[in-house]
Amino acid sequence: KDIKIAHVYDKTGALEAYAKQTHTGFMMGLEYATKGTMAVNGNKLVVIEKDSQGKPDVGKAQLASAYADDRVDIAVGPTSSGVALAMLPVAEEYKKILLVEPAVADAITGEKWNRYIFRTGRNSSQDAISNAVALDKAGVSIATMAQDTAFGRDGVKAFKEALKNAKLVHEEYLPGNTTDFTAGAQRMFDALKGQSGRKVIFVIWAGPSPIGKLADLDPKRYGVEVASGGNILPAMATYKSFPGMEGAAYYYYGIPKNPANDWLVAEHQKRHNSPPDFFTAGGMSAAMALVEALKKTNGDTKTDTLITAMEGMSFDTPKGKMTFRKEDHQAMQSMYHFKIKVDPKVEWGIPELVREIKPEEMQVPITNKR
Amino acid sequence: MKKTSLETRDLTIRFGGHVAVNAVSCAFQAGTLTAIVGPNGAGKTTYFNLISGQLKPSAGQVLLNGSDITSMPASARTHAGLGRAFQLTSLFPNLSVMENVRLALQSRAHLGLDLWNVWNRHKALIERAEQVLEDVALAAKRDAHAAALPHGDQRKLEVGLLMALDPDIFMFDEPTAGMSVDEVPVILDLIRGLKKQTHKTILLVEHKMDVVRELADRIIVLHNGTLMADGDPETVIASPIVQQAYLGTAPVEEAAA
Amino acid sequence: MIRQLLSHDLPRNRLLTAVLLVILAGLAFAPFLFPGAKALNVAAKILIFIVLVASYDLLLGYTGIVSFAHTMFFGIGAYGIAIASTRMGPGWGSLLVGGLCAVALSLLLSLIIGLFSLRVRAIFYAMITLAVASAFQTLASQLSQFTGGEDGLNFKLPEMLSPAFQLAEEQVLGAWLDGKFITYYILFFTTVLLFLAMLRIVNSPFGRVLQAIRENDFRAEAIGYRIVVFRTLSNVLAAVFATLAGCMLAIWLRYNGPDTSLSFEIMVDILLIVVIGGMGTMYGAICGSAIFLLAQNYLQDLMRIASGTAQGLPLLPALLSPDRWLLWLGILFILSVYFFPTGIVGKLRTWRQ
Amino acid sequence: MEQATTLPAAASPNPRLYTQIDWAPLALVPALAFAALPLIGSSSTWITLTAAGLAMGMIIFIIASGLTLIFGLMDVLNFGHGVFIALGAFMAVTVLGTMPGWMGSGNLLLNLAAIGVAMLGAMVTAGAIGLFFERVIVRRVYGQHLKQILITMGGMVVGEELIKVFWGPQQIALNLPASLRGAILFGDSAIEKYRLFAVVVGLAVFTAMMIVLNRTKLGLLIRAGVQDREMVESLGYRIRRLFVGVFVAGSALAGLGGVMWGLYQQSVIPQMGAHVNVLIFIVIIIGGLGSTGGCFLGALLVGLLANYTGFLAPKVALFSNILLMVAILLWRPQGLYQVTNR
Amino acid sequence: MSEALLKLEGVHTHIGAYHILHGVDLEVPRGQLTMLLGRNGAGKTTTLRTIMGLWQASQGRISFDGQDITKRSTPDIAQAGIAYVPENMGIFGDLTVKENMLLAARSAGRIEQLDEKRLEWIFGLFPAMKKFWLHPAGKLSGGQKQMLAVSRAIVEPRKLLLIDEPSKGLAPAIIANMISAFRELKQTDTTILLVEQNFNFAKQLGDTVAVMDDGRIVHRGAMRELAEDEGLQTKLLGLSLAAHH
Ligand SMILES: Nc1ncnc2c1ncn2[C@@H]1O[C@H](COP(=O)(O)OP(=O)(O)OP(=O)(O)O)[C@@H](O)[C@H]1O
Ligand SMILES: Nc1ncnc2c1ncn2[C@@H]1O[C@H](COP(=O)(O)OP(=O)(O)OP(=O)(O)O)[C@@H](O)[C@H]1O
Ligand SMILES: [Mg+2]
Ligand SMILES: [Mg+2]
Repeated sequence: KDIKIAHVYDKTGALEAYAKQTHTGFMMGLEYATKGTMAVNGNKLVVIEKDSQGKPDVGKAQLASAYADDRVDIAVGPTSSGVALAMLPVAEEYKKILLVEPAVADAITGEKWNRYIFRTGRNSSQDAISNAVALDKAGVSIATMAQDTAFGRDGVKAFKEALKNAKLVHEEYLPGNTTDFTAGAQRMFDALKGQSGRKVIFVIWAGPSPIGKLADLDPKRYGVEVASGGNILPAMATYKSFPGMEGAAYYYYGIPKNPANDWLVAEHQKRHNSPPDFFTAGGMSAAMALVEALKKTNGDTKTDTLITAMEGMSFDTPKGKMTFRKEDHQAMQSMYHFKIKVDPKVEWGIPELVREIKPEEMQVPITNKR
Repeated sequence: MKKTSLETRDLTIRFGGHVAVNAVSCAFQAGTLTAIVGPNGAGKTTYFNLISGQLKPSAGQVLLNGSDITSMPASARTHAGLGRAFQLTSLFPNLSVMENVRLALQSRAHLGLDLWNVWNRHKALIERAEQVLEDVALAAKRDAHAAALPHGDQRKLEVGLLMALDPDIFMFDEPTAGMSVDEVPVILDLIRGLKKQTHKTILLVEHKMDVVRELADRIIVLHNGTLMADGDPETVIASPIVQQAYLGTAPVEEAAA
Repeated sequence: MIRQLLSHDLPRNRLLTAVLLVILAGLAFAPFLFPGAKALNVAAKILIFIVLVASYDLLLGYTGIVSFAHTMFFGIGAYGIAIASTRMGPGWGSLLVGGLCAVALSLLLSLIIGLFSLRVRAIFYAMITLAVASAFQTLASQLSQFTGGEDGLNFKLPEMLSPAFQLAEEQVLGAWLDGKFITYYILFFTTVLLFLAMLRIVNSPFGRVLQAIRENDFRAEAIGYRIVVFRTLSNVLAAVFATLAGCMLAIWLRYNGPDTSLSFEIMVDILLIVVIGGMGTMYGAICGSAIFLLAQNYLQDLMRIASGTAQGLPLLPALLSPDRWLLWLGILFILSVYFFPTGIVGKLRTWRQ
Repeated sequence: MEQATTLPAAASPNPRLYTQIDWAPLALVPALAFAALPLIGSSSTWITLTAAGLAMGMIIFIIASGLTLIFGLMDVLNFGHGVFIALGAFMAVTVLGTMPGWMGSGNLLLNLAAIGVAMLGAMVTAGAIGLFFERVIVRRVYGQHLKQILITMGGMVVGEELIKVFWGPQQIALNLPASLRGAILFGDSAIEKYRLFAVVVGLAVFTAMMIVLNRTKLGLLIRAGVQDREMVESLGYRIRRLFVGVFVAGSALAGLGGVMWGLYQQSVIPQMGAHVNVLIFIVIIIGGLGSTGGCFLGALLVGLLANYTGFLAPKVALFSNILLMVAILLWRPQGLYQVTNR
Repeated sequence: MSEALLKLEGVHTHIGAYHILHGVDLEVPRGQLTMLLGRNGAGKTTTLRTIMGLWQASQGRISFDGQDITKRSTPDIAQAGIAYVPENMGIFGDLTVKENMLLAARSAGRIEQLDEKRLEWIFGLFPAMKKFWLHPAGKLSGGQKQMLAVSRAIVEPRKLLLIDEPSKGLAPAIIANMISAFRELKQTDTTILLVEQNFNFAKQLGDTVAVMDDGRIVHRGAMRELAEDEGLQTKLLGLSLAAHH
């Protein structure tokens, strides 16, 4: 019997580029985890692609259609958090597993969670906390700059809670579509310039990174540094203006050392003539989690069996070992504290590993209700 | 003495520095056809626009049957009994000739805000519209789009809309301009018919002096926005001001007709 | 009887009548004819868009007002249901309260916008509504305590309308009589009712005045119609019907968010459908919605086949890739504005009388 | 008969009435700036914000100028304008990508030359596509606003998808050349170098447009052609060619705007055109639909206000454009400068 | 009779599905003023538009000054030396009177280049043009617009003027001016084809006359003949107005 998997993702629309990476990674992950057979326990894996167009209502309909019309056993996706949140109740209605990758909103494994939801992607808190760990030293004054959305506000909240030693002096929230950062930057400079010690602006921003524009406003005249998490490779081009900048990243192809990542980097370079990116690694992780689970059930796709198998399950990924936390089905994973190095030959600023932040070091709160 | 139905008091409008209508005070009586003549740009059309509400005066008042209507919008003045045909033909181009007239009748019947019935339930309107089309000799073209009519027929439809409104006060602005010689009588007959109904007031702007001479009970002359002369046709036409400023120093074609 | 129902505005063409009957039958028996979540979803979307587009036709096709704020009212309807159901919990009362509040808000807003800007030139009005609509969308995503922000709201409906509810244990004629089934038929009958009401409005004396205003507003005022009143009323009516369409959308999706009901893309879709269907015909809304939504939902599948066959040729596979479905929809749209300026309905009506 | 005795040009009864300069809108920009000063308090902050806002206004003017041109002269509302902006930006990526040497060097002249080449490339490409757009899409809908809106919207969808076909759907970085990065300091206030560059380009575009429109017969002819195209042809002018010319010029300006906007954003995405559409529409509404001077002032006001409110009340900044538009329209329902009664 | 400057042979014109002109044969002799008469809807305007290339003739041949212009574009035809005053006047309402005139003077790049003498002559004919020189033309009165339309056609010398009902809406004094203007123009070797409803006007000016009905020319001849023959007038034009006097 074939095992049907739906990949519902934002194939077209604003997040098209991210979504493509996820799908490439997902397919490569299945290939790697099944050693090229595309079968588990003799059951062939069939992947059905569904385009959610980046629209929550479409995602919802596509997922329902996947469960009802195509009779898939498991669904994976989507890219945008909004789409993911709309899809959660569908999984519950059809009593089938939805493996969320790479949507990041905390609520997916938090207040909007239901028992059919698993997530291999990192959540906003993991992002923020790892960055806090990277920056958290005594005598550091920090101003945060984030989008004025649930994503931005959640991120800052988690970041703030994770800070133990550093001092948070200002929170700046800007509209998501801000193009001119002069006013916001001016306010942060005003807040920071009187402080003594190290002064940092920490940026949490989805989409095109604004840190290049901050650099143009010359924060150095006040001795202010800029810090930000990792991003996709084209976005990290602007990081070249900040040699030595520190932060924490979810993934950069040069950092993790394990067989899965080595294979991914080599194969991706061979097939697509470019290194794998953020979302490629995420897609591969999801695939490896799935195959691992199916292996555990010997190809049994009954939902309850799968849930039992997956809760607390550990699995390999290009980022090393991850574990689905029993309580909220969030995959606990390492993050990477990096420092930017500039190499004129490379188009982007290279995040060099300072230290791997292990899952145990991050107190990621459990916010769902079981 | 005939009853005054329409009156303007010191009616004035300025466009920038240009005074197009300058303190015109004039009363019009029911049962009278008053012709308004004057050179091009004298302010005749503008005067009409002030009376029917397309323009708001800079100063002065318009009174209808003694009450001040200066601040009323054009649509309300129509319902109060002022009807107007335009110098530059203004129709509903992509509606049929029939529908053009029917809309005017429907307005008169105050049915515009009826959302519930189907339009053709009001049979009387349709019958009346057919009658109006007969009157303006357009019955044969009732289904054509107004835009496809030749110029002369459009002029007739313009008058047809006014007839459909059946107001107390008729304002014609060069109704026969551009109409072929054999069609003109249709319109003139209509106006003659109106004159027979003694409670109607008729205002007529016309450059064709033969027409004016035949129809008018009274002529007023506008020149540079000012009321220059007012009186019975013979006197006014003979006055030097009209002879010189309006008809030109060499009166031309009049004898022929 | 049928004449009366259709307000004496019949399709006036055999082929058009046939097309309409096919669509009607398809929609009426969709749960039996096309079982499956996707097909039923498409059918429901068609119903919602018929109401939405017809209400826009009232404004654009009949009154000649170009407005880009129509999705704003659509969104108000959807948010009304969504917010009420979230705050008050699932129940018929929430639907009623949400719907009524939404209609009231739409009435007020459309009245204000109408009075404020219907006095300005048409093209000005179009652009102002565009700006207002985008500001409203920003507002909706900013008021996240109420609207759920960018993420929107997921909510539950009364028990009877939820997918888990079963009317009968067994399948009937191949369809499960579940909550979705009931919801679908509620939408279907609402659509029929609202459509007939709008058809009546455009064929009433009032509707005729709207057309006169579209043709020549100056003259309409001169023969005694206060155009501000008529335009505002037309605006208000269109807004209310759009709001109801929004309620239908929220009930069907059990979700609402800014992109789902307020985005400019939906506005573009509405415009496309009105034009493809035929402006100022009402029936255009039916034909247009059916064709457009079918294309929107199945074009990608078609292109998947096409790009498979074009494999190996230069550039063509990239152009035919299913991800580029919007490209082809756009081209289809431009072509239809050119070659069917009067839309499907207009074309059919003049084709063979 | 009265005989004309004076020269025609002096014959008008009151020529000043129709040629007077309307100063009120011009005063609005300084008025806004000085009204903000006490609210902001610190004068160095105020200078930074004002300079940044004015420069931002210049960039907005550049991206909107083509739209005003096409609307003001031809009465065509081009919803596809954004696509030309995006196209210009993507061309800049491609062109600058071939000149890493010139871009990377710290030499200002080499950097400017590289940007100049990119601008030229973007303008030529956008102009050429504009030619095609006019021929295939816009030509048949002159004078029909609704159809223009619909068709150019279709054009926008298609254009955006085509950009994805050629350049891919993803965001591409577009870095500033070395010598335009960073800021120049005046005491405690900082002004980005790139913004100074934008001011220069913006003023150049504005001056060029004003000269062509007010000192030649071209503007007249096209405005006449919009009102009654048959009549202009009957006077012996090939109006069609002129229309094409204006459309191409407008598209080329959009291309130029795209380069400026892309470099400012430091990255390009296919949707960037659609993103700025509402902004530029607001600007040209404020300006008075088709008035070049109005558009210029409108852009400056939008730029300034966005920066001031962004500093004083960021939440309000989200709505600053629309509030400005409503305020202006309440004051002057036809926009700052009315382009006669069209 | 002098040779024809403009010649139409068997011209048919369709507008959409409607067949409007059914084979028009017309000759406009050089240096003369030809009147084109006919009742509403006879096809006079359509004839002029077809000559200008604004409608395409579906059959037949139009030649001007020895050249075939049947298939030429409107600007081409205009540049060959024809000026046109359309029925709806074709005023550019957004432009000032001055700008309207400037556009008509194709040889002039700037206003100073307008022929001053000619301009003064026009101001003499139509004083309103001088008075409203810098006003937007859209605000002129109906008659003033008509004057502007005619002024535009005569601001520069042309070989042929096509004028559609210039007298409508004009005050008698102005009509008189116009008559003398056309007479003067004839002296300068300008050929004129005039469509007119006002028979009195036509009578005073025309050298030759053509009468149209239902898309065909039904009568051609000297103006004097028609002016003297009331029976013919009634037959061709339905001149029943006379009956009311
Ligand atoms: N755009 C059009 N569509 C359809 N029919 C038209 C159109 N324009 C003119 N016609 C028809 O062509 C015929 C001739 O019209 P034309 O305007 O040439 O007449 P005319 O002799 O100039 O009349 P008038 O003296 O009223 O101006 C008329 O029957 C008219 O209905
Ligand atoms: N809206 C306006 N703005 C500026 N000037 C105007 C406006 N309307 C009319 N005028 C001017 O007012 C004067 C009177 O115009 P009006 O149309 O009333 O003349 P008229 O007597 O009807 O002339 P005609 O016989 O030529 O129709 C004209 O000189 C005209 O230029
Ligand atoms: Mg007049
Ligand atoms: Mg005619």
